[in-house]
Amino acid sequence: MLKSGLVSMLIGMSVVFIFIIIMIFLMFILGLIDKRFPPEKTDEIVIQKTISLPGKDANNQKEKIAAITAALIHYRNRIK
Amino acid sequence: MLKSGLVSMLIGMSVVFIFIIIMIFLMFILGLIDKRFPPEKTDEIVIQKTISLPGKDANNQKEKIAAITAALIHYRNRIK
Amino acid sequence: MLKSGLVSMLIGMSVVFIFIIIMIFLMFILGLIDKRFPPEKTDEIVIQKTISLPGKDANNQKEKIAAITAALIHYRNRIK
Amino acid sequence: MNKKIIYYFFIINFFSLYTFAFARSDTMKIDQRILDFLMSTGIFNMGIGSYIMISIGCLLIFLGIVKEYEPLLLIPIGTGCIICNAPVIGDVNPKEMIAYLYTAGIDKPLYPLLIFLGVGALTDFGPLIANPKTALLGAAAQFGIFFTLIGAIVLGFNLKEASSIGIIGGADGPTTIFLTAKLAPDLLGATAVAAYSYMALVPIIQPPIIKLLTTEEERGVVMKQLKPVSKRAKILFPVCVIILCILLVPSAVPLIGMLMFGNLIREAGVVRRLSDVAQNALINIVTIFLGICIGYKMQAEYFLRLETIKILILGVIAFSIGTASGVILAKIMAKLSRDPINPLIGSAGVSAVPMAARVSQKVAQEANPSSHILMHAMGPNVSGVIGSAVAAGVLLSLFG
Amino acid sequence: MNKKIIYYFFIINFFSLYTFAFARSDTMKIDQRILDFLMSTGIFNMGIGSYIMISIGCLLIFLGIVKEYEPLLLIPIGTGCIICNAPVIGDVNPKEMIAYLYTAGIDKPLYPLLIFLGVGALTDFGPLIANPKTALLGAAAQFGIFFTLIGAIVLGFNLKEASSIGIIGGADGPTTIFLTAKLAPDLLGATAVAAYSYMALVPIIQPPIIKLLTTEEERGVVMKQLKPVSKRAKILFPVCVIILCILLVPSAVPLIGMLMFGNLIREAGVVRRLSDVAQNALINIVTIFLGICIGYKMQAEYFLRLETIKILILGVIAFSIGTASGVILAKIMAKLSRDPINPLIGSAGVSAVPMAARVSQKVAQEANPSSHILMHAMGPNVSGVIGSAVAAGVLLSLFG
Amino acid sequence: MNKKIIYYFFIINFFSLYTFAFARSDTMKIDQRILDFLMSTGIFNMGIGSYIMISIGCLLIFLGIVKEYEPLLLIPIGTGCIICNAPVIGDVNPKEMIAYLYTAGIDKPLYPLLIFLGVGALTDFGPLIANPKTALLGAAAQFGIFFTLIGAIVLGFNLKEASSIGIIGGADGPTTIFLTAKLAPDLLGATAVAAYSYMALVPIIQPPIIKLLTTEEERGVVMKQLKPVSKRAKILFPVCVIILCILLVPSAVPLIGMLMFGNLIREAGVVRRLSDVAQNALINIVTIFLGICIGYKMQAEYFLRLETIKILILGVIAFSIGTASGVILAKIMAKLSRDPINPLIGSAGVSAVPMAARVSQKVAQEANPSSHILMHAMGPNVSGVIGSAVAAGVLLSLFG
Ligand code: NA
Ligand code: NA
Ligand code: NA
Repeated sequence: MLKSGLVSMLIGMSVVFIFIIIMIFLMFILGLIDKRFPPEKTDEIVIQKTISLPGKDANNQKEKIAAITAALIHYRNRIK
Repeated sequence: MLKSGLVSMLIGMSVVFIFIIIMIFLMFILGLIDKRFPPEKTDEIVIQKTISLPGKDANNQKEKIAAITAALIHYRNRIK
Repeated sequence: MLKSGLVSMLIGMSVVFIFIIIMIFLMFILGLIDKRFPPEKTDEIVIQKTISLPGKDANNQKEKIAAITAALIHYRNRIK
Repeated sequence: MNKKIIYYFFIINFFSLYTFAFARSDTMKIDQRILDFLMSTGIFNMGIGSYIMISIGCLLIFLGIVKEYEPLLLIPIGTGCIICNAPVIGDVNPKEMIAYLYTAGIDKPLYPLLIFLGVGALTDFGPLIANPKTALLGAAAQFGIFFTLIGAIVLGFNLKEASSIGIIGGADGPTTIFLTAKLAPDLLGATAVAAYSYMALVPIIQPPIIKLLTTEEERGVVMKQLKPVSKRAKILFPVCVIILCILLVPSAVPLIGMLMFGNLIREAGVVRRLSDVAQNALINIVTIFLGICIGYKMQAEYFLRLETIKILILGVIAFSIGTASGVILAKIMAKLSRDPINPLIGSAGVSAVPMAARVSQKVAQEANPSSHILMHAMGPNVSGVIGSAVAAGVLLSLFG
Repeated sequence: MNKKIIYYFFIINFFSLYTFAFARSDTMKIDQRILDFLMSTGIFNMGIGSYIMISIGCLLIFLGIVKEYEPLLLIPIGTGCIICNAPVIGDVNPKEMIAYLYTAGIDKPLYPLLIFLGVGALTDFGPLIANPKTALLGAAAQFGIFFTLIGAIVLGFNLKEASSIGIIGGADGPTTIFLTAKLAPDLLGATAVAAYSYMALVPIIQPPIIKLLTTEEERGVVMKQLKPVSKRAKILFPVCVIILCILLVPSAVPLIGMLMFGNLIREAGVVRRLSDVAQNALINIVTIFLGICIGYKMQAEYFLRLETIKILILGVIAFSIGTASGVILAKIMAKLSRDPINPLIGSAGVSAVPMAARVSQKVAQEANPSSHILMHAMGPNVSGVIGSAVAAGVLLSLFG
Repeated sequence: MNKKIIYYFFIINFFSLYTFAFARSDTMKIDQRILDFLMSTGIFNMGIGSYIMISIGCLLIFLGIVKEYEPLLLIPIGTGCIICNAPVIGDVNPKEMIAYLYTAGIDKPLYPLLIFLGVGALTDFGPLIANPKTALLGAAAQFGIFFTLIGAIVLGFNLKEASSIGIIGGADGPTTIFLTAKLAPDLLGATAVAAYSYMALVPIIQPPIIKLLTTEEERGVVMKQLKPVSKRAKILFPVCVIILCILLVPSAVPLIGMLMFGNLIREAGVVRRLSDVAQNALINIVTIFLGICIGYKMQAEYFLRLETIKILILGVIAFSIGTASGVILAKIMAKLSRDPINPLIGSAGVSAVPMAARVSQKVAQEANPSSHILMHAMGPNVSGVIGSAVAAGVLLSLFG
């Protein structure tokens, strides 16, 4: 049984490394594609994104509301 | 088998049309009820709804936040 | 069968009362612990909580947005 | 124009195909086929019972939408009732899907327990922990359960059925459904509808009983403000109650365990994600499933019986006795206690959270506008949930 | 430094263990073990069919992401297709989980019905109720279903298969999946992919057919504004349709029932929680499950057949005939009606909500920029959903 | 007043009924009944083991809430452990519901796979794609798995058990649960608790090992900023990895497939609905179910064995060896690489996302406040998830 364990280590670590190495190879190819065909600049302008495109998920909403609230307090203070 | 297909077309289209025609008849009755007993104006005033009754669902929240943000920017500009 | 019903009432009401009385006893102990070791004041300041730590759940968000909106209207009126 | 040609060509084609179908099918006994189809419509396959049940389904939807009687349950139950009274014709069973959901979540009562998880996550036991002795009122109100159980036996129900009917007096939908599904599933339609209907009718059922048993002066008693409860106590409470339940009434562990698990994730503070989902997505999904599955037991053959009438009558008795028991114990406690106790908090012990507590508040304010007992009534109110879960456990261990 | 010693000690240890493993295992036929392992890789166990299907899966994902063809379905379907073409080796079945989800929700078609619940909760029948006669167009467009059914029989499919293929012309994913799962589950991959692909291709398939059958003048007709519909009518509508369906076509009750139940909780106004969860969490979860389960029927042995090509061809015919039938009936109605009717609203009767209605709007505006028929086209559009559900019910009761 | 009369009438009635019940029941051996009931309480039916397990459940809840050790899992696991140690009395099984959820989602490991779906949707593989070679560190750290597997064999476990124990070193809860449920379900309680506890203890376990193997200078190395990764690369990555997995290790397809499916819907951008639900409602619901189901395998008879102690010891060894292997390979890579590499990113290869990466960051900043390696450590961190899923696949295909 110990033998089986040793063999499983041998095979297991080998397969893990082979898998990861091929994966690395794939990622390098993805990197090359990115270099060869740089993606167009489709990202929305960051500021606009921060203000008007809140994510659906609760965390973003939270941040969003916090940001708006902060702005609100700021303008309140300006008024005073 | 082709015969069965033809019969199924015959029955199928007939049933679909009968179903839809009865449904149309029901909708006309609903329309008559609406004319006879016009519903009271129970809808909340739209503006109030837009501002103070945000839906629970993410999309409405999104719109809500966008609306508030827009207002905020408006007042910010007014302050400046 | 009526007998069984009466017995079940006897046992049932007794068990319910025993359960609840032990539960009351436990709650008194919890109360004593609170008195003996008053919890440190770890609660966030209420106002700050109300303004900047909206819950993730929709209801809180709703209240939150309502509160912010109210504030917004308030400041809008101040500006006018 | 050639467009017109195409267009007419199409119409001619359609009609010729239709006519051809007629012609060909004629040779194979078209009348028979049409007769067959007519025989497969609902109209020719439904008994009077199904029509009555569909009307009852519509009534439940009406009560849910227009009267706002527990709409979250009555609308799905009503729709389920309508759908499940569609006739089975040959191999085609229109309620197959609901039967499947029923097997998955009511036969082994998963849905009521998941709803209890959500209820736990939605419940604040703070008012109870702040004033522990009010928990007794939640125990007293369970008398309605056992009184009704005996009444049901007298009316000819067997012990399992009588238990399921008595538990209506616990005024907790999930507890009622859990116990009925275990002991007398065929009564599920009747007991669930009774439980939810009477919960919605609490503002009509309770006030006359309360007023009969109390004086205006008693109803106007002002209670001392509740002391605050630490986060620690709120976290320890659900764990203690689960363990107490295991030691004393293991058969109530499913109900109490899920209720308190829900409450623990609520109070823990570090698992907001789980608490949120239990309070929202999960309880809502399960409510939809539970509702239409109750409709499954509202098929004419289960529901249109004399028993259903008896159950509805026994149910309202259960609620009334429960209310009275709560109020009377509250009056006794008021006499023995140093601090003033408004006996109206007793009626909240039936649970029907938070409706019964609101009724207490409303009746108290009618008597004395400066008496605010809502939070005090929440103590017995949530205690009543625990009380009837324990009662359900006892009944399950006695007759299960 | 002693740190270096520990570090080297560790490396030496690792290598000695690895070497030791090699040495020991050598004695027990290490080559055999490695060979065994190689034999358990996918490369040595996959036929050409699996590679083709994986490519098709990638294509579907590409269409979903880049072309935005029904991405909510095509991305999960594509991924499911890739995963389900992984080889089973010995006892290890990589698609076990998907098979389990398939049994749970497609064998008894739970998923398509829950999606219909969500679709109902997302659908506003207002434009239909405001202009009831447009519902006829949603009936006419179902002609595509039966025409294709006959075509499929001619091409050698049996009646059950032909029904499942015909229903593609209904242009409703859940209806197609429901019927195929009941009548011809092995075709599920092909019919589901055809249904969703052609729904996405509606903007390409419909315009030429529409233009062939209409003149520019007809396409530019401006319609009167729709009258408003009361909340009451919107609430009564789904209840009436369920009951009508029970009376007339009980076999369509699962589809129509869930669709209208979803719409009822939407319009009721008092069960926002349920409506929200049906429109969001529930439909989204089920969409994920449904998508990957369709992949289960895209294993090479089910999908890589001549039949699949035939189904794809028949599917596009079904869509085309449906579109044409709708437009032609709309033209006839336009001639008979006092109020102006734009025949383009007929093509929306195939459903494919809301894509087909948008196509009508777009084509109309090309002809006459001041013709806004989107809301008018929504009537036939949602009526088409009901129409094909009824057609599915008829087919189920005839051949189920 | 007549109110008082009603009130006293009620009390008298209650007591007479209660007394009557006593009197009547007396004749039928009331002592026996009460004895029966006492015999059905938990106190008289629980062995010492159950009490110990309940204490352990409380401890897990304490660790979750107070120490914030993986509270999302440890609180449900602890509660499940308490509930599942309630005694079964006669036909009444308080853990019936949990057993049902267990059969539905752990026997065929649905829950861990759905959690992996959510994990995929929550994971950004960007930092890995930006610096591919760091993926090697996620491979090296898996050495802990196999080292521990051999240790477990030495301690007397069989091959299936040893694999389940070794996989703890993968530091991924779902992977551990998936493999254990397949190979050695009785150990599930122990391996799951070990996996989640040690993941929470990563900030305590890792730093001493890291410091032993590195000099302060090495720990303070500043790495170059990562290059940005295009959306296209992020979308292609999960698809490529699924296909690679099918070709090389089909037995890992369930884990890798669901992880990458989740990631695909995250990165696709066009299916926000699905990505949201996978990240929130679905993963949260499944986490609740998974947690209480693990409690099912923490019943005294499964958990209170010498094996559990061995597993806990082996688990911490697995984590330590994994950490060390990662750091050592990182040191080797640092020597060979042109760009500076901080060896601390190696320890993140064990996964335990994102805790291990944060530990790397913290230890690096202690050595050099201007060294920010969090994003660099995320590469090996997420690679480690893939690495242990592959390892689980190999073990499954060898011993499954
Ligand atoms: Na109760
Ligand atoms: Na349709
Ligand atoms: Na790992």
